[in-house]
Amino acid sequence: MTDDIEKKVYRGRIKVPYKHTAGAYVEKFITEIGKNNKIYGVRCPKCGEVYVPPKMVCFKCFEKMEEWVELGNQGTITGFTVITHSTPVMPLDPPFAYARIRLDGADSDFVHIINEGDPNKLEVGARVAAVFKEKPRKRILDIEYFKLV
Amino acid sequence: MSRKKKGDIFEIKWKTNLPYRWSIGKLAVKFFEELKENKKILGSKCPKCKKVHFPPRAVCAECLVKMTLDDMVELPPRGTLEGFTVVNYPFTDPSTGGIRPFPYGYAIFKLDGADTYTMHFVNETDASKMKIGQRVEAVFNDELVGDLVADIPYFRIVEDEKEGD
Amino acid sequence: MTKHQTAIVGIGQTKFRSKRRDVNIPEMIYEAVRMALDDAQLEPKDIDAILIGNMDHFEGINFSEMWTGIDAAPGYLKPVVKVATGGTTGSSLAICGYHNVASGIYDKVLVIGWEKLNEGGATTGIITAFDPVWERPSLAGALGPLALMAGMYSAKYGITPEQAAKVTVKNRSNAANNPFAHLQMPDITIDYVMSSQVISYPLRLHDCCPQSEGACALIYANETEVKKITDNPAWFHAVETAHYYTFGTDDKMYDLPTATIASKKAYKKAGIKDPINDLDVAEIYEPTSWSELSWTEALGFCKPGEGGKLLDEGITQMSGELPVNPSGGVLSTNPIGATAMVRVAEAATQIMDRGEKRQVPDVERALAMGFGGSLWTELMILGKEPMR
Amino acid sequence: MDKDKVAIVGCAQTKYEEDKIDLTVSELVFEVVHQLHEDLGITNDDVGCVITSSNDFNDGRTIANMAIQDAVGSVRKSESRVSGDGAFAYVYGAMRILSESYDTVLVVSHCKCSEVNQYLVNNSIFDPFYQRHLGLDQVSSAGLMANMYMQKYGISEEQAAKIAVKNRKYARDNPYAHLQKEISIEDVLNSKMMAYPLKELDLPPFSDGAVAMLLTNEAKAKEFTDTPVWLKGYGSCTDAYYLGHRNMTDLVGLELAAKEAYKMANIQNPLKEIDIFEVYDAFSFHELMIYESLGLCKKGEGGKFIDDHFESNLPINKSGGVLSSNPTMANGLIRVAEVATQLMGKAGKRQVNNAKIGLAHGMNGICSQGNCVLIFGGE
Repeated sequence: MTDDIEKKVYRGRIKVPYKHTAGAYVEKFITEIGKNNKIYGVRCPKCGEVYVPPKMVCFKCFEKMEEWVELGNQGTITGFTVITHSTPVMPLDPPFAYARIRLDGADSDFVHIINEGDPNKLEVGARVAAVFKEKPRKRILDIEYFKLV
Repeated sequence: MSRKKKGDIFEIKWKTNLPYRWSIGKLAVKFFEELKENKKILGSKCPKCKKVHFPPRAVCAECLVKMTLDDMVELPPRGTLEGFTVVNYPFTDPSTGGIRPFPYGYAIFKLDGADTYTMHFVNETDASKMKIGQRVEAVFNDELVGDLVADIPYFRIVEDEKEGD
Repeated sequence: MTKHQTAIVGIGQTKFRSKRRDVNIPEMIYEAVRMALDDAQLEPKDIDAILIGNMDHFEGINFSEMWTGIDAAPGYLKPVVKVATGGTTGSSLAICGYHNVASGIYDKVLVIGWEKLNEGGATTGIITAFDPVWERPSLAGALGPLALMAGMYSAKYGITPEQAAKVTVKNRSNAANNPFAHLQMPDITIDYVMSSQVISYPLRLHDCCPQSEGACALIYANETEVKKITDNPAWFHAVETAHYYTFGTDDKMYDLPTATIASKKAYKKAGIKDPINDLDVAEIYEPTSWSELSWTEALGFCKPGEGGKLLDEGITQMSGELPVNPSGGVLSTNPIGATAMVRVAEAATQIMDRGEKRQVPDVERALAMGFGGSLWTELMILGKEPMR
Repeated sequence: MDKDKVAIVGCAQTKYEEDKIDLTVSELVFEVVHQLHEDLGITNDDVGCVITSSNDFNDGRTIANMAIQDAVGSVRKSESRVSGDGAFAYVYGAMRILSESYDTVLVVSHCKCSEVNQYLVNNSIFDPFYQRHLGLDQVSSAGLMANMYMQKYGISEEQAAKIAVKNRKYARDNPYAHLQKEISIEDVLNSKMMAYPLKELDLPPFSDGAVAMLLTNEAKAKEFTDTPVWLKGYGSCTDAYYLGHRNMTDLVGLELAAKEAYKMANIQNPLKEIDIFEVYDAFSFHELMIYESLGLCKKGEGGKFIDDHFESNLPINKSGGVLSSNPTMANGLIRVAEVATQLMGKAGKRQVNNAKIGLAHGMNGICSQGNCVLIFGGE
């Protein structure tokens, strides 16, 4: 049967090695994580909110943000889900959790992975701490995951 | 903003690797069957305006009429060179992620009996040897598998008509 | 007459370069957006809707407008829509902006075209635009087909490589007066072009456009809003698009039929009888030197085959009757998603008499052209006064 | 916006299926364009210009609309492509009529989910700096949103399951729908968990399909139909991009878009004044959140709303919704086509009697980031 399908289709790929210029904000954020195991946010001069991860423009006020704020490596869960489906781009095997984490000192939620696969063990308000990768590879996964504390 | 040297750009890398399974349609399925089994090249002829399309397809753009398997017509593996070039620059081929070998001859020609043109590889990488109006002929691979570029790796310039059968 | 008159009231462009090492995608776009807002002296909240586009596989970002519309433009809690159609992306966005305002749905619209081309590579991205079964395996991006077109065009009309090289000389010396242009060569010579390596016969390196990174932003307003913003806008007189077959090779690949089709309609709408006299400047989309010669014919500036003569007679030079590409054109600057919009931005700059060193004297009507896809053409005609 | 009017005079849809393997994208689009020409008795010359909607990642082709030029008849004609949900293409088509540039506009949207892994296509929506490497996709983001909404307002998985049950039941009366087998609340609750609390039946299938419609100005409308469907109201709004910056318990973007559309169509009480709704139910909980954002009930009372109306043939997603048919890029234009079909009285077994006013909802990006709300009227 399958070669009947194969005759009807053409299999191909889009394989492109993209190289995205990070810019000052992404560079500082990722470098601080990799080098000093520190997580930084940036504060908007107009609304005063500290955003993490940092970017140049506050999307609410459309103002440039220049003031860096060092945040804690711990935070509280404001929302989570536990993943039990898998795809080729997932960095680890399910089950694991994605969560919104309000890092100490931040005014917006940070999205990352929690290495917990049982929804009963997770709850909004629980405390989590960042676990940093041994050998950083210049990407968001240089925080390998967060773990419940 | 300071001009950063090449070396120290801080970049985030991402290699896309999107596998696609494109449907080719009934006419193309027939085209590749005929190519593989009988070394034949088929186009599709609009039942209304009689325009012969190559490659074969199911919709005639002039009449917005469907073309089916019954409208497929055989085209000789020969045509007339309308234009040519020699691709002589490096680029990443998005289908493989690697650099496509170059230089390679690339031409546009009209198969005898077709009303549309076609672009394909030609086996000439010296532009001075190619001239508009020359005759070209498909060169078939020994073993045919039903893939356009594998089965017809290139068209060749026919020196003079006698030589081409 | 419910249709609203529509005008460009704000323009922003980045300094185009082959590689912006200092900024990421949203940061680069923000530069053009901020400049356009400041140019029109408008606040982010004054914008009613945002249109933003690029070509997905060039940077590998799906639904890129959802990211860039929020982090690079004031799109938060506003409409953000992406229009993308190939090399014509910039002109398709510009035309969509026109309909957004002329329809009366929105009063003030921000339109942005951008590309950070060297994050993925132009040829790589362009190849993905073509049929995976029939075209992609042998296609070498845009330069392959453009080389075939140049060869057929020169054979049919006897246009010489020197005549083509003159286009690069004209445009890249013009670009020296354009602070935004990528390649600026004030003392470029024909010999410089002719001695560059043949990368795809008959195209030499300097017959071809560069790969640039950058963004272009325009702000549109209807007649009531224009009064509050500026007394020096650029009014839309006509917008026209002509597309063609799915396969570019379904028809002969020179003489650009869609430019003839679109220009006839656009000229009729804008009341232009003879383009050379009725237009004061033209920003056309020439991916190669040969293309400008061929397109000037297809646009009715002269008879088929006489593009070379038109240039030789100096008509399309800065001092000629119809200067073409005072900005330096695509041969000087090519951030594909923004390229066709830069044509509109530069045409509007000329209308507003703000071209400084590249300004053509007393411009009343300007033509801007987009080219791309399978030999598609988009045209916009701008005027100093609203269209009567 | 009363004097200047734009009408939908006809729509055509394909049957939505898991894998239309025999059809190229061009043939798929030609099927609806040809059907529309036949239904309206027109030829390509009657079409002023074409607005299409498609996605380069889904089709595996930059300038995805280049593949369908022949099929939509845009050779030597003006065509443009909204790279987003079909509802936004309807809006651009309507704008081209209202700007008096064209008398008739053909709007087409297509999507073949069968040709590429949809999780990879959706993962590519996330930015490469902070989100993409995490492996996020449309299901994991939906799970995060569903769980936050559930926990904040005490919504139950049963209440969400009722949405899937309702829409799948309705789909039985829609000949175009992809999934036409009724399911029970137990079926939903027992289906495979994908992203807590979302199970397989809480999530839509992946479908192939296309939809087309013809828009005309007021003068031309009568030439084509005696049941034109007029645009009464329109609103569009985009929420924050980064998932952490978004309110994931209330659809703020949709709420603002709906307010705008209601204002234009001067609707005060949507539940009473609107006869038919076609909303973009991207996952079961999502439709409950949509009820709240459209003002059909108070914040947090989406669960209560479905409990109260579950048995009462609620005129919401009579087509079966996205949970029954999901050719992703065409979903928004399908919503518009279904509302138009209802208002034209041509909805057959799924017809809501004497429906006068309808609402259609289109969505772009992840978890309802980009929203457009359209209000239509029968006369």
